[in-house]
Amino acid sequence: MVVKILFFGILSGKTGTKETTIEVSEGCVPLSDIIAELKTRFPELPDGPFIYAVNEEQVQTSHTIKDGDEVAIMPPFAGG
Amino acid sequence: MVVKILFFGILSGKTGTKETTIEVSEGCVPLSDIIAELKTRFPELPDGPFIYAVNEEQVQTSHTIKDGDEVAIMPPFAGG
Amino acid sequence: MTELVRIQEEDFCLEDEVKRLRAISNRVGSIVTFLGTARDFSDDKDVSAIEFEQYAGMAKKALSALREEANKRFDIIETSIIHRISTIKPGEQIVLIVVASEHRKAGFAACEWVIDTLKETAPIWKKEITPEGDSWVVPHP
Amino acid sequence: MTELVRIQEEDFCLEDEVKRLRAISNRVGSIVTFLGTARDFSDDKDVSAIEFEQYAGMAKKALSALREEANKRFDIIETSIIHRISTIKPGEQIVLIVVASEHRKAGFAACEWVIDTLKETAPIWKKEITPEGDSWVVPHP
Repeated sequence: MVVKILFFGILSGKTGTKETTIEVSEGCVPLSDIIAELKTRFPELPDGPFIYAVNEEQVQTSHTIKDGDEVAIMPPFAGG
Repeated sequence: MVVKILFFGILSGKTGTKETTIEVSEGCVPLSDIIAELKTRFPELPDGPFIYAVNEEQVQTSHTIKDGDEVAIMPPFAGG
Repeated sequence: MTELVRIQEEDFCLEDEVKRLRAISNRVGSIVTFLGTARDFSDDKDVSAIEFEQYAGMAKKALSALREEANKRFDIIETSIIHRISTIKPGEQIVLIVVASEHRKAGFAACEWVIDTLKETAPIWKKEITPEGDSWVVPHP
Repeated sequence: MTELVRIQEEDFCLEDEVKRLRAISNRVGSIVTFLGTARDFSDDKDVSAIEFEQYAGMAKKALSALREEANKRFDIIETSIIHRISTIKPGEQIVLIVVASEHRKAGFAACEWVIDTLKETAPIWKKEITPEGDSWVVPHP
């Protein structure tokens, strides 16, 4: 399956990209597996803390990711 | 001595006047004496609670009143 | 320059008052305002207008003291206070407090303190004009 | 009709936003506003501008949820929330919360809750542009 990844704030600066895609052979994996894969692909990614969203809804790392999902990796919010 | 008296809010309605003067024979009396005199002159004056000011400064009933003072008898404030 | 503390018959403009405080310093990061407006209904009565009375000299002094005390007591930059004294119809503006500060927490605390304390310390009274007659407002404890 | 929750590049007008909420009901007796503006100085650094980034779809949803939750959680009439996303210079407006209520206590509580919770739940980030370079702002705990 293919998953779209979005990086925000300082994270897109560290990884050098705002958006990428990841392919995994399984049809369903926990978000934690996707994060592990991203840390391999982007060693510059800091250790967190991160906030995660799937299809614009905030989730925990145990959330199951499916084909076509949009996964956002976000640093702590700093609006206002 | 002569003292100027101001009534505010509901009190001027009750006494029928916004302003009056009181003459007392002594040169200096506590505000409580002035209030007693006002209650005699204006039996319609309710029992309070009142707030008192002399020359635009809030005072207690023990405050000494002198010739020419402006004494305000005020119901609880209700601004804003 | 327009004064930061005013008691006036005429209406005021929120935008102008806020701009004036913002212009004081580029350190301003927070503006908290409280605007009190006249409601058409109070304590189960329809209200067609509110009439305000003040003890003029003392009321102005009370509001000025309030501004100074707020600026001293809270970590804020400046406070402005405007209270209208006239016959005010439902929906119209009565009172405005504007507090400029670096950070919002002190701004909220100061703004709420100013309006709470104004009601306790400013010699101002209001009479509600209703279809059943006029009545002076007794403050809630 | 202009939306009560907006994320936009262009500036906004405090007076217009307040008027809109006041017009909702003659029961409005209190309008509390919080206006956040850009300071020229932050954590010992001069700041020449602030750049905002959002996760567009999610940020809009977060602010809409915040308005609904405020209207439910507090005894208020209506809330509006506007956040700018663009390059903002010192002294310029960033964010505005307006809360209309019958009584002021609920209005102050709701307005402060909305801006506090916005900072925790809205996917928005800011980068400070300083003479020494740019740096993403790490929120204070």
